[in-house]
Amino acid sequence: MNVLGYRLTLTALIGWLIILVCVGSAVLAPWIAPHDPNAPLGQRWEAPSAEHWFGLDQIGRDMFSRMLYGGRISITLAFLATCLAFAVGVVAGFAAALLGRWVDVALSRIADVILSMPILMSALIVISAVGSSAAVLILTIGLLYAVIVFRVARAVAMNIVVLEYVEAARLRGEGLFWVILREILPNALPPLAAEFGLRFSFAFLFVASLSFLGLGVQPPDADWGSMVKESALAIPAGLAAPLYPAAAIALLTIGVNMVVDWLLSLHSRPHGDNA
Amino acid sequence: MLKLLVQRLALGVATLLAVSVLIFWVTELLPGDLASNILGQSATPENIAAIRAELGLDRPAVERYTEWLGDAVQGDLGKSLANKRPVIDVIGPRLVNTLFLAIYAAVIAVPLSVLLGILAAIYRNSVFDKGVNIASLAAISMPEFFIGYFLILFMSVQLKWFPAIATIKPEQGFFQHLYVTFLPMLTLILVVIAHMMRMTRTSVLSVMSSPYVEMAVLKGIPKGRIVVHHALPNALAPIINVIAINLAYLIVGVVVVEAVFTFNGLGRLMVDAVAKRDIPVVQACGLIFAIVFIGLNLIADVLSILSNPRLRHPR
Amino acid sequence: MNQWDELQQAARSGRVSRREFMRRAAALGVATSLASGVLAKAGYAQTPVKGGTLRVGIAGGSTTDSLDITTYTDTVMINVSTSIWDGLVEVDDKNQIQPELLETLEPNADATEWVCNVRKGVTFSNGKTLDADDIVYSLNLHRGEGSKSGAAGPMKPIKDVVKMSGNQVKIVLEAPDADLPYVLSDYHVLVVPNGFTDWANPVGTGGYKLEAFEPGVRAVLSNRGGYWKEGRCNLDAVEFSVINDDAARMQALMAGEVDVSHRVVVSLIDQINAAGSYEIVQAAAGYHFNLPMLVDKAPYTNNDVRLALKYAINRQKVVELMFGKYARVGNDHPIPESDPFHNNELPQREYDPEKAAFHARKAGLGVSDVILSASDAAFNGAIDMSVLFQATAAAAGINVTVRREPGDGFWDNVWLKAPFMTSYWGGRPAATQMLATAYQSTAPWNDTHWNDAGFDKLLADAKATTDQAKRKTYIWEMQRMLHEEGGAIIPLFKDWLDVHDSKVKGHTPHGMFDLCNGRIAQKAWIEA
Amino acid sequence: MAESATKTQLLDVRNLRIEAVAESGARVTLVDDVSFTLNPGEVLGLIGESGAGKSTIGLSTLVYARSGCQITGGQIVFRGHELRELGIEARQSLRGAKVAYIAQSAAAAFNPAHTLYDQVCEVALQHGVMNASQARVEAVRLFRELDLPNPETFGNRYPHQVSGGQLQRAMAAMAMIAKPDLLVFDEPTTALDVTTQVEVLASFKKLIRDHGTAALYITHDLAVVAQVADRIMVLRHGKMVEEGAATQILQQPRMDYTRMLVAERVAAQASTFVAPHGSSAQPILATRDVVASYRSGPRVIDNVSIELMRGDTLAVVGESGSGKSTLARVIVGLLPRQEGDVLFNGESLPPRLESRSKEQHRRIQMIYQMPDVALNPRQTLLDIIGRPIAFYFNKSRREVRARVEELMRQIDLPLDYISRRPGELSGGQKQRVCIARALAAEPDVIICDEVTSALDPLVADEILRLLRRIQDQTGVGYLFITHDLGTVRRIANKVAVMYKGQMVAYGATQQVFNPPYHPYTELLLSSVPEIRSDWLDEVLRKRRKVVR
Repeated sequence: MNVLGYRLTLTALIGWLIILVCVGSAVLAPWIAPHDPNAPLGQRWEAPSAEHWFGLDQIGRDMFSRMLYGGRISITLAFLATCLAFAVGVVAGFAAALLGRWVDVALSRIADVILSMPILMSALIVISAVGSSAAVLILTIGLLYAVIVFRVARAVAMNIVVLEYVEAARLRGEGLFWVILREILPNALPPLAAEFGLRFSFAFLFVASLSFLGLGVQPPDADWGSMVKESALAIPAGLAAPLYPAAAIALLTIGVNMVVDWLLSLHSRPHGDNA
Repeated sequence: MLKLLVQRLALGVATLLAVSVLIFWVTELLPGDLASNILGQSATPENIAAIRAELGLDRPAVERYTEWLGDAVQGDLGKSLANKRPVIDVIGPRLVNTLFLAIYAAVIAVPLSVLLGILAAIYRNSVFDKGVNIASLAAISMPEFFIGYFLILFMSVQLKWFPAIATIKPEQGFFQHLYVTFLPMLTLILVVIAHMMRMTRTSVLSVMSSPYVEMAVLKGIPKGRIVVHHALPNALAPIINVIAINLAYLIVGVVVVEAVFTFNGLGRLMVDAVAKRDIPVVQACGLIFAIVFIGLNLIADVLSILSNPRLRHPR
Repeated sequence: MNQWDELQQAARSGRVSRREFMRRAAALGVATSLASGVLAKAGYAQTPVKGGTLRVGIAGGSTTDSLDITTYTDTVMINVSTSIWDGLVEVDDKNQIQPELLETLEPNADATEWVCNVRKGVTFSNGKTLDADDIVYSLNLHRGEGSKSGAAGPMKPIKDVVKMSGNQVKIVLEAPDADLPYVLSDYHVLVVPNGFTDWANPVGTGGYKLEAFEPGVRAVLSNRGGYWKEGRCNLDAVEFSVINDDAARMQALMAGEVDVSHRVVVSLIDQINAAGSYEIVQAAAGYHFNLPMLVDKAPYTNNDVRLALKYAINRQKVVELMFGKYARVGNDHPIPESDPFHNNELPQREYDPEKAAFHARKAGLGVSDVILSASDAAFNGAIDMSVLFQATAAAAGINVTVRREPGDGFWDNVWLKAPFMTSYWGGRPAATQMLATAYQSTAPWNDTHWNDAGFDKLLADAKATTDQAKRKTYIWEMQRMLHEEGGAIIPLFKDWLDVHDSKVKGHTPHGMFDLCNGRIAQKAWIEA
Repeated sequence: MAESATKTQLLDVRNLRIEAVAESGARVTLVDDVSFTLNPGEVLGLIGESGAGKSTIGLSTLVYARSGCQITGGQIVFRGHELRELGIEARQSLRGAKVAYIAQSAAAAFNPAHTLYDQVCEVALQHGVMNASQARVEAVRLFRELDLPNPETFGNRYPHQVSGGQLQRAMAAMAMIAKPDLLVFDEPTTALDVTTQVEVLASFKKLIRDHGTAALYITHDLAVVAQVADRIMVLRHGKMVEEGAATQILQQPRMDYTRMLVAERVAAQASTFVAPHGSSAQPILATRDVVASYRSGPRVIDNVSIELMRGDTLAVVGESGSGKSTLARVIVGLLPRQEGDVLFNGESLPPRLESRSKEQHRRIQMIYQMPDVALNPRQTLLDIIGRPIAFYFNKSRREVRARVEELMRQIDLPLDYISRRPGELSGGQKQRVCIARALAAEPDVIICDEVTSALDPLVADEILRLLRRIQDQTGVGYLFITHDLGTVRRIANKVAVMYKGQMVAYGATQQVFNPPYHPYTELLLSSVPEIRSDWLDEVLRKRRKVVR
């Protein structure tokens, strides 16, 4: 079986399936969710039943429905943040690689400085300064990750810029954007795709952590991270409730990482002794 | 080469300065003019002005920055706005705890992960390799609180093997500390080992695809020796870097783990301080984190320079 | 659950006295030996054993904590302080005033002047003997201009404190107050040596001395021996570990890392009981959750808005869903049923979407007007409760935005500042005291900015009179005012829920506040 | 007979078949039914273009196949043992000890992390042939034998501290130290400059002769193999074309393919030169005392002045590091000149690329050495060739397509390739596309930077023909950067010889390439291997004379 014209390994296949399921259920949440995610429907922490597949949460809301909606929020947040990061980071990175000289130096130094503050700390300060909301989360994470993406994009572009077809384009007198969009981008896509997956999974965990620290989206909405936090009290009670969302987080991340591994493996094929 | 090292050092210091400016500036963005925050209800224009003067907020930022930095360099980080204690006293014990946990985890994680990585590289595509690979993948993908709560649920609440609360008490002995902080340590190494091991493996493998390794094969060198003697020395730089990154994480990035195990580390202190708008503490934490970050990267840089024969033995 | 079980439960939660228990046990035909066994388990056993270290997992601590007694706001410092210092009087678990460092308090006819005899033969940890000067100095800590004391409010009415002799002082009030002893039982009011200022190195008459203190982390105390109170302070050492996180605190208990804890998470009680080796200590009284609205901040200036919101919350559902049998529905005033002055003729306010909608419409309440600042730092489940409120309010067409506030710094940054928030009150021994602390226009902790001359007048009168009938009418009237116009939604009264390992004795229920009204270190002892 | 055979024969390869398994799972045959034998002390030359399977065969004698490849058929009998049956340990004890390999690029094949001693002696030590001290002695001996500078200390250096030629010889030492019975030379001199190649070649020859070691000598250069091989085997597309004694193959080749190879090589030595065209007064492109350097480094080119006439071909020759490519970069403006001037049609061009006009860009085009990195793998030929047309002459899509097809006819590419991507083309075809792209701009000058050196001789030959045809048709001028004098002879009517950044000789080709020579030119010319098997010895004799 092939995807993007490459042969699919088993793990990659599993990865893709996981992503498909998670994203699919997130997108379809409003239609497939059996219950209103915010309406108390019964007793606290009712055990799973035919009616409530994952049981009810600490105030009697349907866990399964909340999971679906929660996934919606988590995935959307992480995805948008990652997109933002790439929109900013890739352009800046390519520009730095292509223009070189002071542009490169300036941008790189700025990146160094920003990245010498732990990202979590920067995010905490900004978010608790501005007050946490979906938009703030996306902007903060997106811009912080943009710096990392910048570095990666720059590195990737550096390897392409030296190639002669880029030089040829410049000799022809092509403009900066044509060179970026037509000459560099198409050839930078595979490595960037892998990086995108990686960034997404990190953004995803990052959102979860922030929510866990109480800086997530505002109630009654809950992403998976804040769902864990909300139901954390069930852990000492020996109940599985908080582990559903946590497991969901882990699952999707594993899926993404599997695909990322596969994407990366496509670019490095080490020598071997196959005689 | 010496020149190169000096350059790196200078660069590090420069970055640190820039970061300190950034920290100073960003923390001042924290909302709720802290004067009115201190005064709360009884905030009237007059005594807000008074407090601002007392805190020196009326003076130009540049002046206050230079003063702050000057004091910081001499080890005076100011007084906590929240409880008027010197920031040093507030941070000191927390920093010690954090370092303790970090070192504890690192001492176990670093050798282990490098070893695993090399083994995985040697037995590439073997069952072992695949197993380790999947396991590490999973470990990376698990949110820390997931691992943490799991460990608590089983090893603490059910089996009662280890305490769920990792509170270090001075009167406890060293081994007592090790015991108390076992679960957070375990949580941390699960995360970092995965990262470092994977990086070790990939960078060794990438070197394995180089012509001189092929040459070694054609010289009839056994696989083990090839990996250790031919591949590893050339794969050091990336490995050193990922180790540095993870060490940094162990010191500055463990807020969640601290929260799960109510471990009194720097991370939680900073979160509290941010919430309380206790700006001097936030700035101090930020500064410390930045120093750790930049310092470790610097060391990594230097080491990978030293590990490069081209630079060690110039023409 | 049969009568015997019920009785045991009652005994454990201290709802019956020892004699009462034995009588009813006998009536049920239970062998005396067995019955007293149960009593022993319930901590009624008489002779305390000396020794042992008590490990307390305690919430309500912060890195901003300081030993200065005037600054206390929460459990940790209250419990630490009562083990270092003693108060003037103590409220017992029957809500009666017991002498402490003041042996007697004698009011004059109109209760404006109180003559108090200082207990003799009590010495401070620095060797100094307690005398009237110490009392005067200690009281003055909370009085006078610019006193930042948390007790400054309740102490305002004290006009003067006069030393009459080496061990006699007179307290002069601006206005009559028959409940002064209750006022003096305020947990801020502790006795330090005359002129004492060095809070870092506390000196007190208490049974313990401070060994280690890390604000927001831990406090360690050791018995300094020869405590003057009979049968109190039996432990060699007490160790308070601050664990604000509910889950963590319960884990610590279940993992056997602490012997005593409090603010038990209701949802974990079954779990804890199932474990077998723990006992829940349940005490019902004035502890209540409230949602204060600042009546001087729009839109809450409009009583229709307040009423709309009061009708929009489904108290019944909140109680049953979140706290089961450990809470009782509230009626938007702070006086519990257990209080003799509880106004039981007020109609219970029910969840009524129509009324709510009506008032909201009347007030022209906008979609984004109501923002509820919630944090579990207020009480565990505050956010969940807010969300439930949000749901039921939505059914009445009222849009409530819940804003999650960070737990740390909640009391510093949100309380008394946010126009609408989640909060709680620990309850007070005397109704007048409760009303004075939270609703008197001049009270620093007036968390609804409730400002009503009529109300203040009634309060003054209630304090002044010793005529119980009169008092009742005044206090009932104040409850009505709050019920109908007050700024606070008071959805429920919550039982104090402590827990301890069965080997811990003397940790008995107290309606006032959890952990034996903050005297856990004095009362608890460990079974040999 | 196998018995008797194995007694005399060192290596007996029968019906060897090696296949590559692609990502898609498809199998490609790299080596198809190849058989040959090798006697002790005998040297067999493997000749063929890229993709002929030379290296694959060479590696197979160490029972090694690069990843994705598999030996799927035939036997490799070495001293009577079927190597394919050996276990992993047996293979290890074979490699380096009995059969040793010498790779094309020593720079890449030496581990940067260890000294030469470590790596040379490692073989002997790992195979337990000798102990550390013996190994050192032996290494020094070999270094001396391979006339490496101060052999005693040579081994203490790290690979990056010695020159390419020395490294190549060091590798020979590494191969010889365990006294193997068979050496596999895999294009060992291809990466070297001609002048270095001579010495390295010489020392290799001496080594093989003195030790009487059998060898497989793999190369694409008939002239090189002529110097060392007793027998030659010609390969093409993984199949054997013909095999025979060196003299026979070189003098009377039987097969057409072999003939073509030989003919091409001979042509490269032809001494008939292209005459300069009628030199019109105005040079289309000229440099005046141009000086340039990278950043504040030393001068990479120093006072270079050349003139290119319309329709002429000016070749700039030199070894690596002579600054010839830098000259090209300065002319097009990629590297701003520091001093001097670059004139196009009499008017000075701005030093910086950015500050030149679209028209100035258009009229000077460039063709590169590596066609596969010169073409964007993600674009179709239509995009690639069509872009300059659209860009410079903003034509409609239909016009562009028409013009592209016209150009493709001109470079003899089938029109149905128009929607293909570079990946689907052969090296030669790619280079044609590059030419077409350059032509599309209808330039006055095309700068050809080593355009043929990455190509196989025959393909290169076709490209040169094509270039000349185009020149006749369009009168475009070529600035031809190359290190290969054969190419110069065939295409250039003017030549500039560069050495260490300076122009040591300049003029019409026949003047420069005929006595009286500039000494460096002479060295250069004499270093070009000739197909006569006695050429090498002759050259060396001459040089010794010079030394005396």
